[in-house]
Amino acid sequence: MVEVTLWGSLSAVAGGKARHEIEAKDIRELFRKLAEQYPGIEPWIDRGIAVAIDGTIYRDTWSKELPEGAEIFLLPRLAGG
Amino acid sequence: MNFDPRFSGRQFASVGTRPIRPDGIDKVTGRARYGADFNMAGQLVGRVLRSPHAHAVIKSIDTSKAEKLAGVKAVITAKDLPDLTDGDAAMYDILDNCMARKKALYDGHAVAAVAAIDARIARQALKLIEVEYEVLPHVTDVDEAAHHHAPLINDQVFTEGLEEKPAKPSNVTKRTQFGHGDVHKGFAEADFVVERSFKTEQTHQGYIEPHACVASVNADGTADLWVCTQGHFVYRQHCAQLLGLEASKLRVTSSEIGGGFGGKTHVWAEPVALALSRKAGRPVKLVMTRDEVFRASGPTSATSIDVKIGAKKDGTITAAEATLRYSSGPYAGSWAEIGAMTAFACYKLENVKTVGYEVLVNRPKTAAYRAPSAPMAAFAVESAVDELAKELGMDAVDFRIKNAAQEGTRASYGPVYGPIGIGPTLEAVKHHPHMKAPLKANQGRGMACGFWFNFGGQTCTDLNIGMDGSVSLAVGTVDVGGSRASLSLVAAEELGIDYSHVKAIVADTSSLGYNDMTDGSRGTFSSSMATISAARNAIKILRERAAQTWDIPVEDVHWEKGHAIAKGEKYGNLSPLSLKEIAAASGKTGGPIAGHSELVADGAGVSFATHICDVEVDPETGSTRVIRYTVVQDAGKAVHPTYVEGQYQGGAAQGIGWALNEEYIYGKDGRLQNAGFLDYRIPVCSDLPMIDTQILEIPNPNHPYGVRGVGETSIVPPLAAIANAVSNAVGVRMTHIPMSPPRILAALDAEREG
Amino acid sequence: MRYIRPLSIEDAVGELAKAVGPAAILAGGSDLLVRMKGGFIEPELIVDIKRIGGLADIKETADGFRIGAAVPCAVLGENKAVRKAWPGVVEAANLIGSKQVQGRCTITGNLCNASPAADSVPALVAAGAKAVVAGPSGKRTIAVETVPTGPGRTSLAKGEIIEAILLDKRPEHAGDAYLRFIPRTEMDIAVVSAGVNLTLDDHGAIKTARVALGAAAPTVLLVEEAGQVLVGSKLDEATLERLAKICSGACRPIDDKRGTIEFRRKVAGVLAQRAAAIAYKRAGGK
Amino acid sequence: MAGVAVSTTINGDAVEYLCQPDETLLEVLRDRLGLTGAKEGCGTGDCGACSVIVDGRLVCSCLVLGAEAEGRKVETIEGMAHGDQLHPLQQKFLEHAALQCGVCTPGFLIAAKDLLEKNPSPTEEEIRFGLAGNLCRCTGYDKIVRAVQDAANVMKGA
Repeated sequence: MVEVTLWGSLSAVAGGKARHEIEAKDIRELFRKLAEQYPGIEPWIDRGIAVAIDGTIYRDTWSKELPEGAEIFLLPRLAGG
Repeated sequence: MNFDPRFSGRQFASVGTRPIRPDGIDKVTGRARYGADFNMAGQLVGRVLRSPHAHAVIKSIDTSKAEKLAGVKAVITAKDLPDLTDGDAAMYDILDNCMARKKALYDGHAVAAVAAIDARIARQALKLIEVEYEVLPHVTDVDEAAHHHAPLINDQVFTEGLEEKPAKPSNVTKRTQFGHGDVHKGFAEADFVVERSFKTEQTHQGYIEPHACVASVNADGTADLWVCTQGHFVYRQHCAQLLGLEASKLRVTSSEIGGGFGGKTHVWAEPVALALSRKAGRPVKLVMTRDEVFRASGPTSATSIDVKIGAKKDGTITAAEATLRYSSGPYAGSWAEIGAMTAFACYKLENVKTVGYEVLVNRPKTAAYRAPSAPMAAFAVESAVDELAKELGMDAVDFRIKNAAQEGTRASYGPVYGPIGIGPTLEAVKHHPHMKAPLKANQGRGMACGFWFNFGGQTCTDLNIGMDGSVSLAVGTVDVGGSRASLSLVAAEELGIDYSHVKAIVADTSSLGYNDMTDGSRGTFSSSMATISAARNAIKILRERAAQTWDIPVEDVHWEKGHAIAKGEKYGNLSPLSLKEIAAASGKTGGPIAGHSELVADGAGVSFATHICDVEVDPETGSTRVIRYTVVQDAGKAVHPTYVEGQYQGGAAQGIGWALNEEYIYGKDGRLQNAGFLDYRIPVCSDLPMIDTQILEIPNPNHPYGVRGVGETSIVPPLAAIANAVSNAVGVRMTHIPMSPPRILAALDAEREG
Repeated sequence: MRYIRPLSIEDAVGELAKAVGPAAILAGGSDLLVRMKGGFIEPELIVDIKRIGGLADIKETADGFRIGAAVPCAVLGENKAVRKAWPGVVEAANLIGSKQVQGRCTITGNLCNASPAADSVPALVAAGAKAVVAGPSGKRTIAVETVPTGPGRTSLAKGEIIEAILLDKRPEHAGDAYLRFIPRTEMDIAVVSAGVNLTLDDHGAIKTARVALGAAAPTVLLVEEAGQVLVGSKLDEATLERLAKICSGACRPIDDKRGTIEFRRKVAGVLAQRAAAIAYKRAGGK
Repeated sequence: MAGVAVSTTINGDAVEYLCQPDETLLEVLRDRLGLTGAKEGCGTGDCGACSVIVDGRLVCSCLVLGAEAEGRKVETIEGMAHGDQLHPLQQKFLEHAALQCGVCTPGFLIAAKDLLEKNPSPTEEEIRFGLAGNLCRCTGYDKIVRAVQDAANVMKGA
């Protein structure tokens, strides 16, 4: 079980709730379970969501494991220059 | 992938040295080939017809006269680029931006294109294309566009991210929000509150090389594209999708690139050139003029930002809030969102809230520009922070140090920071001699902090060892500022050989696996990680070959300083085998030796910088000169320190231009007034002082060498640092960027008149 | 389109006079080629005047200097005699564009391009320079301020070419200066500018004065009242203030991408003061 | 439009070409003669990327007609090195990393060569004003100025 925090706009799609307890071992499972619970999230995942695990931002490594007790935060996937 | 990207504090032999770049000689002799320097047999010249209107329905386009002109081989309109985007809204916007479909949405929007046997005929042909427009009311100002009376740019846009779906369409495409805590409570606890509104004007990346490409489509559906780009693999994807080509049959070669800064992350002319080539059956070269570059590529957002910050008497910030409105051109973007994320990222805040609004305007589609969106947010926040320090009677640096984020701080954009460099850059600035240097009359000093994310992403490299022991390294991230030198250093470091034996090149899309582009300060970060991984894979093979030569178990063979060494007393009489010796024997030990790597280089660090700047303002003319400038930034690990300094200096110089003179100026007719280097005033050599740099190295825990991206952060603090310096020099808070002489003089006059 | 390179002024005048379509004179080309590139002008005939005898020379005459129409500003700047006599004119000429442009551009071209913001023109007007015009009906000599009649328009008739600019010999105690305001340190077009030319009497008081402003009206302005206010003074504070006020008041500027009306008015006065101070010092005033 | 036949000297070699009357020297160099070292950054004389030297004068080749080169001597970046011996400016630009993207570099080198030929001991200010007609967007000019200073010292010693 991990605790996931969603950024402001995404939490609006997830029942207005920023914090969610989810049983997920990696980013892929986390996204799948979030989408099952809140179908509105799916287009956001398609557009790109980054996952910060203990402050390190992962944009593409969906196989990244989510350690128990880690600080997990979802962010928009950004563009750079 | 069993590659371990974690930082290990090691001693370096090559990394950290400053050799000459491998592509240097070509660049000082004029041999390096950029976008416009390539030609193909039978090549035609492509030219684009652009809308003279800021907002107009395209009622009809008659190309028949142009088609009949001798020497014209193809004329295309949106009809020749049918919509294949299959509901992908972002791709549809790119398509529409390449060639307007129903409406021209800004002055300079492409509406048709020709390919002819020479430039003169192509120009004549453009004049023969008859476009019937129905001119619509337009809006170019970000605040006016956000107003509910503004002309609608797209009547299908209903603001996203609101609690209730709005009943009416508007130019605001999206609202986003970040933060934590309770700002109302925080402001109630504050002894001092500063509240200010700021504006920044739209700027362009201003790369010296205009967009250029040569496209060649064959009858069998194969195609070649030579182009200056920050990401040839991304260009391949986009062009293939927009033209219905198979990605693998479109070979994209990235030319040398004459600057990008985010502006060459986007296709504009390339799908048009490919469509022209497809129709004409001949290669087409398409080069933008400088006027086209300004009118129809690049620019960053114009912004309007409100900031409110409160602090206790002891200097603790209790709450911080910002509302940020960013223009995105006529298509939806996420620029305010990034501004909202970065605005307060330097600080440790209990209560913080930022809200971003994306606003459509009749200006070119906004593109990334070096740490996109962060400089404007930093300008607003760092100006307000300076003002608050003044109200508190605290030194500007001390106030920032007191409130700086550190490891374990919850970032204003959400997650908790690992080891970061904001505190160290501030301490370095506090003790920098620049801060103590005396100032003369009409001079002022300012400082400011800046934050930027770093990206990682998909990366792929090939490392091939020749029979003579020299190494060729093929990378897929475009070299925009010396990364081939840095990556060669990394390969040399890992293999334990001399830098001079490594030659790095940027491979085309058919020679290497997919790579994300060189953006988000990721080039050296991600490709160095892939290079380390590839080198380690090659070393594994080198060890195997040595083991085979010696006929001992591979576990007993170690790799040290470019040699295979048999470890253990029983091998005492085996002299080490050099990479060169192993390579020379490779034909007999199993064939060529290579290391490959395909990885996602995630785990990029975040990056901080603090800048100091002295200016002198002529109070009678409002003219500002930057007389001293210092950049302090965390590089994680500077692989090639000279090029790291170069990134620091270049970003600072761009920021100085933005702060003082650069801006898009639109007339009442919605047309761009200053589409050229004469009146879009980027800094010239005599405008700038030397730009001093100090590199800090706080290792990124997620890179074997501790590398962080360094490319973008340096443009974040200058707007604010210069605004603070000017405000200190003239005694009036400057709230509108650029602080051009007329704006400074007007602010001084307003102050004098009270 | 035809490109010709006549060797005599008569041939050049003749070709221009009989040209059917639009014709352009090419000396330095730094304005012409930009306008051609932008599609603002498509000449049928380009007359390159650089090989016409005498047009590429600077001659010192009994009356002063004769600066050929094809003399690049860089060459003008290297001429010690002109620089000594007319430092303000030379400075102004050497402010046009970059080193690269300096190698090509000419003061005659700058005058004939008829931009109100032309750098060398206020200095030439303040200097009382004259233009020698060759045309189908012979030659005439006119004051430079009568050449531009509006932005991009001149008083020259079809077939006429300015072959040289004339500058007077300098008396004792004379000085001139030119200042422009630009946002950067180089490369910009003047937002507003001022040229001042003074002579002093034996006591250091100003005997004659001419003040001209650039980018302050549709053509370069000769502000006669500003000259009058300087005459008799030793450039005291009160005179400088009146000078600034008169210059600001004489301006009829526009709001555009380069500056606002208010800015141009105010800075015109500031620059006139500063240029007057430099000219005064150069004339030997204290 | 009738072509203009031109005989000229480029980097010491006699060259003949036919060009259109409105064709710039930059277009001739790049498109007719394959000398693509000079770059077009603006086409209006504002960036200096197309700098060449004509009869000892530094010019923007985008502001010179190809036809005007008749009988002149043109020097371009391609002629700056002597064989495999780089000009000291070229060498110092490499050593100081006075280039990032490198597209402005040929123009800077030509302009700096002209500057040092006319003024072998320039001050920093003279270098900065002397090179103000060449735009660089990558470096902030710092390393370019240092490279020119260093090259000037080397050339004086030579």
